[in-house]
Amino acid sequence: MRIACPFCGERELGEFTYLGDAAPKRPSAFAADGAEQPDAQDLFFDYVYLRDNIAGDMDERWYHGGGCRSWLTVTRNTTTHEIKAVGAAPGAGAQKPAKAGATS
Amino acid sequence: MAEYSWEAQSPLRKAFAPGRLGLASGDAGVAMTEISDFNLVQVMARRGLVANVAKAAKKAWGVLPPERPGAAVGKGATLIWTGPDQFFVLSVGNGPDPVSPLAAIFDGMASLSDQSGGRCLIRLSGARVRDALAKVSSIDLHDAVFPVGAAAATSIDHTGVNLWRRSDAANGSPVYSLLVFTSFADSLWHTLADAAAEYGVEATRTPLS
Amino acid sequence: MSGTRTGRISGDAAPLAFNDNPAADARQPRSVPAGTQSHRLSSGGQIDRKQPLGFTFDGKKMVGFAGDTLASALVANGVKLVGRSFKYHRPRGILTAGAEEPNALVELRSGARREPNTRATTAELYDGLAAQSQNRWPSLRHDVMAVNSLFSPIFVAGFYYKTFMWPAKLWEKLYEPAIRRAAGLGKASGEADPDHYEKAWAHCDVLVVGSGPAGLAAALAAGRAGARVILAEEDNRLGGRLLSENGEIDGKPLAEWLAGAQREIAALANIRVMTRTAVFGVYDGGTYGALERVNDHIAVPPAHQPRQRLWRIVARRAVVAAGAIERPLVFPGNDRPGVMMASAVRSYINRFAAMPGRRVALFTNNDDGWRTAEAVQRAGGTVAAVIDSRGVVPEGCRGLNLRLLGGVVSEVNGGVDGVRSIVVRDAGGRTQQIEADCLAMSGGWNPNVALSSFHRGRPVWRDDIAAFAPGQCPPGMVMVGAAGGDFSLAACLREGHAAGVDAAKDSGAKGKAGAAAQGEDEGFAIKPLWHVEGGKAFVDFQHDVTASDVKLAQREGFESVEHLKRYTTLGMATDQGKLSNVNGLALMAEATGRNIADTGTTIYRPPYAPVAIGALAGHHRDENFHAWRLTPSHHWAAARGAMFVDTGLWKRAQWYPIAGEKDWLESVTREVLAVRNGVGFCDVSTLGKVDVRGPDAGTFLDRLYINTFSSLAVGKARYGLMLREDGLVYDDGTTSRLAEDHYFLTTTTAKAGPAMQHLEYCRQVLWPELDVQLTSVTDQWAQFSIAGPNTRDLLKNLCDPAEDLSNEGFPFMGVREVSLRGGMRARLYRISFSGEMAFEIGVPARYGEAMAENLMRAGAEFGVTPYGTEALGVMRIEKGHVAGPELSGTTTADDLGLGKMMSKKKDYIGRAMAGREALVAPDRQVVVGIKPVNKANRLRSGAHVIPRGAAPGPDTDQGYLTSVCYSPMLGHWIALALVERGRERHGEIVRAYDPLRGEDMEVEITSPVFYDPEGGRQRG
Amino acid sequence: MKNGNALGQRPEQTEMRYSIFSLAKAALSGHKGWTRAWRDPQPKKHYDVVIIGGGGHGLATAYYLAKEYGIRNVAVLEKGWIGSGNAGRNTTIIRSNYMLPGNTGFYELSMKLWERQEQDLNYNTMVSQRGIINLYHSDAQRDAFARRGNVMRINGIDAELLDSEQIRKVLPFLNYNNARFPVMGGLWQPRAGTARHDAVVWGYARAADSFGVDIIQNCEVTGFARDQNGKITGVETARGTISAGKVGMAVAGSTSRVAAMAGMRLPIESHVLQAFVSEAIKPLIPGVITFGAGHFYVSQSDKGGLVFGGDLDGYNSYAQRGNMPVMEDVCEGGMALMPMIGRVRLLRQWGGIMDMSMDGTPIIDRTPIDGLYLNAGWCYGGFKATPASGLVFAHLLARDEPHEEAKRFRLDRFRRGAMIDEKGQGAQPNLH
Repeated sequence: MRIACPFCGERELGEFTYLGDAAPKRPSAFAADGAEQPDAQDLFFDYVYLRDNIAGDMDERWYHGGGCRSWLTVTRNTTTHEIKAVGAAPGAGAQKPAKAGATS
Repeated sequence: MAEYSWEAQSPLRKAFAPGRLGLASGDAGVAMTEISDFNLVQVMARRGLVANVAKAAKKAWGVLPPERPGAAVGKGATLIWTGPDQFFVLSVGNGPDPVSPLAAIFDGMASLSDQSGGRCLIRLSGARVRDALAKVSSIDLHDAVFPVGAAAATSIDHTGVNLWRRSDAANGSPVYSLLVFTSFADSLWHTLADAAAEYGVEATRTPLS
Repeated sequence: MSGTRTGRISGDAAPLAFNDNPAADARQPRSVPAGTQSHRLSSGGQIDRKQPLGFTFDGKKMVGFAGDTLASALVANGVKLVGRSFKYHRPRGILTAGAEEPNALVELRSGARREPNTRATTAELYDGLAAQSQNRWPSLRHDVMAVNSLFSPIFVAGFYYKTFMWPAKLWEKLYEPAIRRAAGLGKASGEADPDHYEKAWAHCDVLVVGSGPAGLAAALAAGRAGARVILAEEDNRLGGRLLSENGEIDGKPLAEWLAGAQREIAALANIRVMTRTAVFGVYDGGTYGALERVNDHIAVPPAHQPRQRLWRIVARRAVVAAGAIERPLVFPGNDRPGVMMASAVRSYINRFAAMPGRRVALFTNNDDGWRTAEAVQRAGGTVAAVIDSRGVVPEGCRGLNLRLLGGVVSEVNGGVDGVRSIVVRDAGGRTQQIEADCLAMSGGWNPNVALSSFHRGRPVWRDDIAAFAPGQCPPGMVMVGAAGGDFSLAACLREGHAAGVDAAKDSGAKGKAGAAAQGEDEGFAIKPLWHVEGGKAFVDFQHDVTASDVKLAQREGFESVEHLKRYTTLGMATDQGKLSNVNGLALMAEATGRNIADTGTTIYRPPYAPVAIGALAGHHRDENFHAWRLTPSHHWAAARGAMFVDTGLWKRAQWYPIAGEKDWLESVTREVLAVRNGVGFCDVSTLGKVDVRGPDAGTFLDRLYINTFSSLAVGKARYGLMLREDGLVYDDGTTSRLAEDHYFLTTTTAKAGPAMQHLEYCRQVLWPELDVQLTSVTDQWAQFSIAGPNTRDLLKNLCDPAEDLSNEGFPFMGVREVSLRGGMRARLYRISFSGEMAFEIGVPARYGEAMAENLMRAGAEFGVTPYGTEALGVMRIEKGHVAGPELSGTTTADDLGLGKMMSKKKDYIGRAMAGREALVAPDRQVVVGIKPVNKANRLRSGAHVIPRGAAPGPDTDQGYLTSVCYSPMLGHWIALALVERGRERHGEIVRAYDPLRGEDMEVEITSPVFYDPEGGRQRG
Repeated sequence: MKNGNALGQRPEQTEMRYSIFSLAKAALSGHKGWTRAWRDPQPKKHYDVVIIGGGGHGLATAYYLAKEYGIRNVAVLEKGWIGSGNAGRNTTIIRSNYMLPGNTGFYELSMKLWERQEQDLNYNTMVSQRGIINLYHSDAQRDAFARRGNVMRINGIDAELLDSEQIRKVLPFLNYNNARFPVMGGLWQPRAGTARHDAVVWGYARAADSFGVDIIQNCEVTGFARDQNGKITGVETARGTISAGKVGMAVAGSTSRVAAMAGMRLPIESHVLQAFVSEAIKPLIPGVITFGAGHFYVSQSDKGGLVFGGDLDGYNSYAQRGNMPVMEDVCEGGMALMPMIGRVRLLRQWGGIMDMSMDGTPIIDRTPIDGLYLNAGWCYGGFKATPASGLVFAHLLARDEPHEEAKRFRLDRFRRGAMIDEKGQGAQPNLH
């Protein structure tokens, strides 16, 4: 497999490490008002453990640790391994992220 | 009171043996040179200050830091792309504190880290250098893809390296510079020498100039 | 001319007249050189008669010529018997002239270089080549295992599933060992492979696989257009079937056209020709695996050169022109030595000038087979008869002077020395015997679809060629010519050219591709013949799978082609079913009444041809298996005779033995005492080090660690603990604040890499709004721990006199930059892992060796002692500090006694999940200390904790010893352990149970802090 | 009527026991007497239990339901041919050298069932107890193996800790001269070994069939039938609706896809694990060897091929094929450990889809959905578990309560924090 890093260009699989599905978003143990989330454990259980495990196109987290050390979002088909799109994590590089906390 | 001296030591001091390695007949197909006496500082722009950092670099060395993988040769320093909005500043010297002068240049726009001791600099050239590198690097070094000035943050032997292409040698053969982690240098030097052995290797050592 | 006669032809074909030609029998072949090469033609072929090469087969000396394969040399020497089959040990000869060979497998070379199962048909001959036949005993000619043939009525498909079950205990003792000895083929050397292998990368716009007419046309077209082309050919020269056939391209004889094409390719700098290179697989992203046999054509690789080279070829587009493989016919006796594929007969005659037989009979069901008859005659051999199951003479062959028999071959007579005669049976069941010493057979052609199918694309059945053609190819790949199912020379040239043009255009090449070469458009007609009833008719030659085995499998319900394969082992031999698969599933289709398309194929799996494991490993063996990492003081330590230990990729000084010490324990004990009573130092550069910089660095660390760092004062260090998001402990280390916007974070040696990835994830994905930058500086700093009561005195000698190192001037957990004598700046951290008065000092790595020297100098008057990781470990255990064995990935902060560090005021990684019921349960195993009741006893890691008086069992297993050492300070062995409810049980006596090592002793549960619990020494 | 016996009916001949005598007798008639090893029935309208998945686990479950729990109105539905999943793609290793409560007893139960399997099933599944040696290369690894080996002993399982000298005696061909990571010793389980994976599938199929279990191939499940309360009442299949008292899922590799039809999300990811086989060679290595310093484990099949494997490819996948870097990585491990295999050729490379659970341990439990039972999350440990998995899943289906040896394999353990994580990697499936 080869992944087109948006910063480095196309590179072979060995330069990347895989984290998994990019869909789950990290909840907070605290609500917006600063009070503790009563159902924090349920939210985090879902975030940490449950997976759609999609057979088809899936947005995934990959890390270009063998290259520019950027985190990427790779849209890849899990049945054919065809890669449809590659984007950078919002905090890769030094640009100010579009909206704080965005983790698309 | 005993005398205290601080002699810098090369991470290749055991691996490196000057002269000919591998195939002994004919011209050496690959030249492997350890480059010593360099300052290397990692520059990482602070959020939102990428443009300011570029301006400051231009002012200091007359060149903009590469926005894409590349190496820009400026006055007194080469700026080597290492990742988005970050680059190495490579310059001649071996002082204990290469960061302070750059701190003045970038004045809070960037985070700076000394890597002079963290990397070993190896220069590779020769008629068969591409064949030798093809055994250790997955990068396409074809002229059309990796011309003079191109750079890559990539891996050799599962280890991160920075590779860039300098202007060709007098005999027309390409010249590549390779920054490898200090702790891996001994191992990678052997790996590179093995890869080049069938073409014959000439090993030398010289200060950065 | 003798008189013509008329005979009935099988099928509906009308009676037709044909000639036989006794004159042909009388005519002698072109004169054959005397000596061993009894079957060598005196002229023709692409061999160099000026270069005779001596070789041996089973010790028998023979001579061949440069350009020969081992197989062609054996043919030239009239050798028929070459191997024995897998199961029945039946005598076998040479069946093919290519990589698909199932029979002629030999052990090539000897000693450590012995290569089992080497195909004689692809092994290039070299002077001194030595080959042995295999899977026979005592000799190829007299193989006692051939007795299996007598039991063949019992040894049918799947027989072993039905027997060897009684008595049960005899399976491992008797049955299985016997089966294992009988199975297998060649013998591996059993010695380390003395040759070197390597791997390399290549990149191109267009990869062309195969250099037959289609491949050459594709390479020329793409090359002329200006694309970067790699032309890969598994053979040692370009040409493919062109080397073995007669005919014309662009009006020139094949050889002449080929020479011209090669000249043009050589002249095009953008075409890279890789011969002896077999493309064996296609992987995601257009990466192709290929094996280059760099030096297999000589006895031993030259110095500094590899035996083989594994290529990963990255190609935008691939044109696969891998040709087709001729299919055997399934009839009684089809495995006799001397029965050979018709195309192979042509190869041996035309390419190698070797006659497989003097009287050659041909059995075919298609037009193409007839070319062999033509070739035999052209070479002056005798065609005993052509048996065409269709009973008709093809258009193009009408002129030939051949004896045609309609019908089938129903029997092959002969023995270990090959075919003597064959029996032909016509549709009416009448038989006649025909003398022949070679039977060429052609059952049609199978396009070489393997590469198209490795991504599970299913081939498509085509009735017109009675074969499977490529289905959906992997992205970027096209299959052309015979591989695509179009067998005519004209089609190969046309399709190859078109594909080359198309691929070049796709890669942006703009040049002119020129015109396609023209070849004859010979037709291809076939009427399938899947099976001739009678005796043993082999489908899979190597594995001895017969037509009746396939029928038996069907009767027993193994009707899926995958069940058929697995039950009968059809297609699982070293040829991976290249010859047998289609015949096998055709027979299955026949038996189930389904058609072949519905029956389907088994899944094709790489590699296309077997690849030496050494080549797939390349350079990465022995000490080069993985890269190694050396500490800044490595060579200094080595010079002092340090023993080193592998920690991850690092080599760390484990202890420094000195003359007269009897074992490691004595050395380590000395080092510990030297530190505790004086001063010592240890290279701790392997700890992960990260510069965390930027205005939000403090906030960032607060979210990362369970404790708070934003409140840490500049010039101070703090111990920090990280959890995983699942609430279990991830890593620990001290982090110092060197400036408002600069923290220096350390990780354990083991987690340095993963932690950096984790930190970047938090920075880039979770909290991109934070302005923080991360850089690994692990390799930048040579870091030494200096410990012991005399540490401060040592540092006074080392540091500039102006530096205030007093407790007030440099308090515990203080950090600052200091000047050293001789003009050096260093970072000094007053932190302690040993529990002694201690500092860590850091200088740029290139001064690491100088630092070691200077520490020795500065500490000389105090008897300073360098110590290794063992002493470091002893001291941390004495202090009850947790490390790797306790940070097992299954412990919580509270298990480690660090629960109170968990901040209540903030969110951090792992906070929520750490509160789950089972992670806060009262009966968890927590860290305690362990002392032997009998102080003379030695403790061992991995011993389990069992309550006194309880019988060891799953319900009484309450924990285990994690870290063990001999404590020089306490004078006996101590341990850290994870024990159920341990904190409530200090003082309790339990058993340390270690059945593995036959030990079982009483031990006392204690506090984990054995030494200086008040911590006065490190603060002093 | 395409062949010999009437499909669907149980011909007397399948009662013919397998033995050398029946084999010899059949030989006289040219083996015309053999009939289907299992029938090819049309699905019935209703079964007491429908098991989705005709792999080793599903078939073993049906066998034990019929044999041990007397429930014989059972169907096993297989979307393709039986054994077409991981049962037919693994490296055939059987062992019970597990460390954590929950795993230890369960895998030993499996080992005991392996030891009498051939006689149970009257089918030679070639269970071969040639032993397994896990090599260690550091003191830390030795200590971890000591901990593990002692757990095994405490649970009545055979285990020996060997030092480098003892290893040299049994494995003289390892690299002792210039290894990057020297071999210091190993943990040995003599009773471990291998079994013929396909034969295990066929053996359970034939034995289950003889109890009247319907094995229905080419019958993909396309959905679940449910009543107004949401209880599962049957399955929709390519061959029509089949109603069932209970439905058991044994579809490791496809678990998430099937569970999604019932609206369930699970702590499971699908990953590719590769396996490799070399050309057949004469006996070269004994037993099973695992390399503690690289990603490599190997055994030699009765046919003579070296069967070996290593790590997961590392990313979610439903494609049953492997990549090249892992093939190289595994061969590097092989050459580093035993450089004598350099000239032995790799013949085939293939991949199976692993149900990777979030703690590396299986899930055998009722689901929140009434009538639906789950057997999943086998990671790469599924084959060795086949007999025990079948037995405890049958127990769960028959009794509606977990079998004693499976009581920790609960679905809610992740929510409770009671993970069973032998590797200590946490919720990162590709690291287990």
